[in-house]
Amino acid sequence: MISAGIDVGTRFVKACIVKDEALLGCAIEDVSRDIDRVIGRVYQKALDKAGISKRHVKRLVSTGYGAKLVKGKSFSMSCTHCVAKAAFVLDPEVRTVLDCGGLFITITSIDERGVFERTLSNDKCAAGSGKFLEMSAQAIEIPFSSISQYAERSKEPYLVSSNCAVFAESEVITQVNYGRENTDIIAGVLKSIAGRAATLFERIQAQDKVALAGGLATVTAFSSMFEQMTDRKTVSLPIPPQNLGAFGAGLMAQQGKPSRGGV
Amino acid sequence: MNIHSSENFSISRAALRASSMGSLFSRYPRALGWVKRLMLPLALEKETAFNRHFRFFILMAGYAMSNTEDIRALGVLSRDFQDYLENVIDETSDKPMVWSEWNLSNEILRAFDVRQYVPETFAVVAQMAGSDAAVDIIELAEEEGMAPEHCSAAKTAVGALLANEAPKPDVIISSSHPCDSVTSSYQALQYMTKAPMFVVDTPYWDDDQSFKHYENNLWDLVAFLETNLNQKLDWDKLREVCENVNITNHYLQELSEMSRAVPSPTSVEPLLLHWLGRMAAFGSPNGMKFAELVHNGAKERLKKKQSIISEEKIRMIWYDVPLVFAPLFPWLEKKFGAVVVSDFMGRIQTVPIDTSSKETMIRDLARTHLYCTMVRHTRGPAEFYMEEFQKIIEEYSGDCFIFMGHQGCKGGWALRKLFRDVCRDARLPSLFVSSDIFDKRHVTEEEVKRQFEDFFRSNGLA
Amino acid sequence: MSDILSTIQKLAEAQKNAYITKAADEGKRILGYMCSFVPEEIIHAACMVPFRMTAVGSTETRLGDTYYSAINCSLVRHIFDKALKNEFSFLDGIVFMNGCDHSRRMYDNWRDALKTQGLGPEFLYMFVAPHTTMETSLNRFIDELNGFSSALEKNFGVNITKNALKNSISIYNRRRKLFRELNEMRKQPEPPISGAEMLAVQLAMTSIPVENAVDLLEQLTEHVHDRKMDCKDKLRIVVTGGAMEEIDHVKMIEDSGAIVVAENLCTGGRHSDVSSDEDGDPVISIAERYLYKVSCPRMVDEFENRSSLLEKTLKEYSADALITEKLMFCDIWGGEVFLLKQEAKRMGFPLLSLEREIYGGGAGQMKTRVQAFFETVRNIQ
Amino acid sequence: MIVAGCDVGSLTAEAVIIKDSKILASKIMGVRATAEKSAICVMDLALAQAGLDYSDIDACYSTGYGRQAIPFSQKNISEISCHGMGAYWADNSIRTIVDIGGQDCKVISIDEKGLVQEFIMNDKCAAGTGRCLEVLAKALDVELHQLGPLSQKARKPISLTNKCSIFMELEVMQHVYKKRRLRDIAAGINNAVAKRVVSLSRSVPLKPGFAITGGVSKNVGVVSRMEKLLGVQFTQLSVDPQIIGALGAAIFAQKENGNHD
Ligand SMILES: Nc1ncnc2c1ncn2[C@@H]1O[C@H](COP(=O)(O)OP(=O)(O)O)[C@@H](O)[C@H]1O
Ligand SMILES: Nc1ncnc2c1ncn2[C@@H]1O[C@H](COP(=O)(O)OP(=O)(O)O)[C@@H](O)[C@H]1O
Ligand code: SF4
Ligand code: SF4
Ligand code: SF4
Repeated sequence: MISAGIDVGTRFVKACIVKDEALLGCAIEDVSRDIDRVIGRVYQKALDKAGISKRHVKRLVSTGYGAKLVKGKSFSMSCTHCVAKAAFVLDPEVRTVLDCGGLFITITSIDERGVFERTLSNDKCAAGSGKFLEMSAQAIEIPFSSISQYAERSKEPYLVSSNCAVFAESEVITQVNYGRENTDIIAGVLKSIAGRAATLFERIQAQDKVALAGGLATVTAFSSMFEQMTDRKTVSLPIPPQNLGAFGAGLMAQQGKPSRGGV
Repeated sequence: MNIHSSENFSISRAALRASSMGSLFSRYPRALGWVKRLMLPLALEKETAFNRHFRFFILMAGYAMSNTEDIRALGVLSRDFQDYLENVIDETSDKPMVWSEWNLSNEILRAFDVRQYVPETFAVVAQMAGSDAAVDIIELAEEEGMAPEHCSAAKTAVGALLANEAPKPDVIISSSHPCDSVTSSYQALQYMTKAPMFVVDTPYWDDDQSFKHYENNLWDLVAFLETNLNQKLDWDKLREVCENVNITNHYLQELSEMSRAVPSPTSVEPLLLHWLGRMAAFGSPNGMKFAELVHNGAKERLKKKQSIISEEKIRMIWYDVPLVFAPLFPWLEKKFGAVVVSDFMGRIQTVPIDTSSKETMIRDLARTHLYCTMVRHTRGPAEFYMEEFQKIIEEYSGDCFIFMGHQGCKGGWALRKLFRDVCRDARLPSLFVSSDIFDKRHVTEEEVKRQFEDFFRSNGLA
Repeated sequence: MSDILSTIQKLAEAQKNAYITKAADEGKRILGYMCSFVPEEIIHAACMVPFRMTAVGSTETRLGDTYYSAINCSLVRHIFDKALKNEFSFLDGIVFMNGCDHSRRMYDNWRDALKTQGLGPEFLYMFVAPHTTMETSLNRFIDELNGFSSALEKNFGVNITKNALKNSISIYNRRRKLFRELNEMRKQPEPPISGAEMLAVQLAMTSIPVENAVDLLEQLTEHVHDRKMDCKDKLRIVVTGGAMEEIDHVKMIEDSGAIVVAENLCTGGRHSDVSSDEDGDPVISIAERYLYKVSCPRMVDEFENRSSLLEKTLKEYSADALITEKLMFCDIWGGEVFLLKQEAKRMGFPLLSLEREIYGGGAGQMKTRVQAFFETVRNIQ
Repeated sequence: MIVAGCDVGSLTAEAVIIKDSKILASKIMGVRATAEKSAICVMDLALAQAGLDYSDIDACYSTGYGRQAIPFSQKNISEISCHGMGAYWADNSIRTIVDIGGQDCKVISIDEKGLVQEFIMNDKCAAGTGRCLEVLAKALDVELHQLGPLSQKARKPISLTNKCSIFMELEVMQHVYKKRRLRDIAAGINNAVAKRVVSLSRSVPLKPGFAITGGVSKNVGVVSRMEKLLGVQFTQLSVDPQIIGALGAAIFAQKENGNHD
């Protein structure tokens, strides 16, 4: 059976087309004012990549912050569930999934049957978010895709201490003006975010294996910093971490309420 | 609402109007039921002048207080509340005005011939005049230089003074419980009003020595009041008040217990209301009547094995019930069949007051004060929370725990690992939301709703 | 920098120092504490060394945050983070205190960590001080002091005699007197020591045995006796507030064109030069010192005293302005700053209130604010 | 006598050259990698415009975030004093200056000589700054300079309740998704920022003679809302509000180094 999952996040919309337990195609795009159209477009792109036409999609599940925005006969599910499901299907030994997205970091633990155990989110704090990384990278003019390269060159990461992302950004700029290397700064930003993720990780007393999901996990320097901090290895999954939510939603759709047509 | 208006007590007056309009309706509970059904969606969505008047009742009745008995009870309670407000705004009275902190039970004041004002209560009053009014008042205090980290109730207390909503005090009584916000804000209130102030020193522990210390403090308090008010404490009156308090507490304690039944015949709302109304109706005949009515209503339902809401699906245990999100509760009820069966705010856990002598009264008043909401848990070691929490979990068959933390209660936030561990050991799903009881700027209603929806779904509760 | 000053500076910036190690080697027990209401004399009389725990050297709160939340004071989070990393493992016990809601919760969290992670030491004691200064409170406080003594006696098998207490009072009074003398010198037009150096001194002296402290302070007094700071065009500033251990922060203030001549901080100044009465019952005189002479904003009925003390300090030290320092989320200092702002208006002295997180950033903004404030003070003059 | 002022901010750097109380040249540009580079670049441009050389400048003072790192300046002065002096020089009836820049906002009260008497500067939170407006404008997908004009047309401005600008962004998105009109959202954003600044300003004495400086003064939405909330009218300054800081630095250089005027 063919199903689809759409994850409308705080920063990106992601869509996956799933057949049984396999990913056929996925797509991603920034959210914008015209959210309905973005959702439609991402969905279509994913369909195109999968080479599937819309009417073959039997079920559609939406998830993420803006799950409700997916119109049509879709069914919405919580993002933690979807991400956990996806990670478990891809690697049944996963017990902990850390989802680091645009504004929230969520950690979920699952048992050996893949059943959800519990979940925690970070305190409302923008300085521990993917958004903060984006803002800082922009401020010191590092393209998002090169963050890892820069960060890995840093010898002495600068300690970012402000709790307010916007202020932290100005702290960053001040540091640049003081002649601090941008490699140290971006590494510092990553470290501060990874630190918050690691706190959650300690709080839930995470079990092995650990999988990372969400947009931040695409930044390799972030995952290695996180691994170093917690002294654990994370598993690498065969699909891009940012798509896990949408993929999980697609998997859920395999079992969930039927819905034809979709967007 | 223009808080900078030169007219004194404009918000209090609006709240008074709201409340009287409500009591009028409470005489026709069935009509209110209809009005509620028709008006609730509207009242919750928008801040119109009309809604402002209805707000109190519609919102309160919009919680899980839906049946006629409860609404009648609400009417009784609000009569004392109106008296309280009228007293507060009565600028012609020559009775001395005493300010007393919201957790310092005020039985003793009833045995003096005084008017009373509870500064923090203004947070509730302002809510009744519209949630924007509360935020405006808080901002006023912050603009004056009050620390943003303070409890929003404390900030409203200062804001009320700045906005000419507070009567001029002759004396202030306060205590060092339940938290730093209180100890800190009363120093500010005292500074601004220059009224003589007495502060009861709250003990940390729960042992005899600590109770004795508090008891000594209460004797000091009596002496302070007698000197500064130039009056004698009327011990017969105090006895009468204490007897009423005993009866009230008896009913409410039983009510707390009743929600152990599945389905729960009551929610914590009447308890919370009583707590909020205690400055007006604690130990008064109407307060007692309120307790009796809500108690009897619940008892009826208990006999019939009826739920307070139409269909109970999720039983929630709360840490703090935030007033700003009053509309959340009808939503939770309708959408998920969720009812709050217990929380730390409303729950009554106390001892009866032995009225046989002055000494026993003061001794037991000391105890009841320390068993009061907030103080009971916040002043001492974590066990004060955890042991009661464990008991609640065992007895109330809750499905989940909601820690809707309040910004002011830093002491509570500092314990969240311990809360979480208790939940984990009991296999009780827990949700931690950062919010504020009176200040809606911290988190929006939509965000809270989203978190709830996610939480219920993730944990298979919905 | 001279030897003695750099020794002191190093002590202030170290987690743990040779003096403490030596004391421990000699069989002395080390008791950690966090708040200036904890009676050092009693600990000393039990033949132990009181050690003020600080966040020195901490760079993150990752572990601390597993217990605390983002709206808790950063000092407490840092200290507890260090504790969870076993950086206080050299302590034989901790005395907590109901100073504020954040720090008193460490008693609960530490006990939990002891239970669940075996975080030592095992002797965790809650010392409770009243919030008011009535007679009832004094009696309560005396009881508390006695209770604390017996707890130490019982737990560590020591005996605290009246004589030992008297001795302890007298040696602590010597330390306090030395501080008084230093402070006296700071009243001169050209103080012998800068505020940043002084903060280091205060921090260092609470992290070593009092005997060594007296020794070092004597050397220091000797050394700075004829020293004169360059005070040309510099404003004289008093700093008041909660805990502060960032020496660099004071340096930043002084580098913006000022010299800090007096401070009233939890980590120094407020109490370091206040003696106890040496006559009469030692427990009572300890009680009276801590309850009546060491006021901080957690005391609810003492603002007038604090304010007049401040007024006196401003006058005696010929200060040009006051800077208040508080940490984010600190309720009691939040309230105090509010009151001080009103007092500044009433008495007409310039005041700048700064807020920071411990070892937090934002230095650029802070610097602008301080510099602009100094420019303003000069304009008014 | 020829003096100069140089202001290196977090986003832009400005240089002003004055001769005998007349502006010879002024330049604005985006900041470079370091404060030092920005300062040299912008000063080079200004000198070129005036047809002068570094050696022609008798005194140069610096201000702004990068003020300590500027090699050719003799003294650095805080932005607050410079904004006060700059605005006063441009119009000597000014007594209160509201400066809303990228990272911070300040309300400055000056005396009849242009010297700062009291000021307040936001700390705890960045909501209420230009950066916050930028973030929100981006979320709304509206050009920054349109935010003002757009909001003027609003009929039912939304209200933003969140305290934190990042979460305000989420709130804005929600309104967008709910299909609220852009102009109403834009107005909501401007109102929120204006309100934040106004509540900040209450703790300094607001003496009549108001000016608004900093980049946000170009946003009519914020400006008109503030006028309404404060019940005052901002005086239009004769010079570009963005160079006020550098101008102030130059005036200080002149005052402290020459006997002229
Ligand atoms: N190409 C990219 N451009 C910008 N940000 C990216 C990119 N790839 C990953 N990210 C990071 O991913 C985050 C968003 O993660 P995502 O999981 O999509 O969040 P959400 O589900 O909340 O939309 C961004 O905040 C950013 O840190
Ligand atoms: N044309 C414009 N229209 C509206 N707002 C503007 C415009 N140009 C700049 N701004 C606002 O001004 C801010 C920058 O102000 P500026 O005073 O230059 O900052 P800084 O002093 O920190 O360098 C921007 O964040 C933006 O919000
Ligand atoms: S305990 Fe919490 S709610 Fe009660 S006064 Fe303190 S901060 Fe406010
Ligand atoms: S503020 Fe007071 S209670 Fe807190 S640490 Fe300082 S002296 Fe102790
Ligand atoms: S700074 Fe304030 S909140 Fe932090 S420990 Fe000290 S008194 Fe407590």
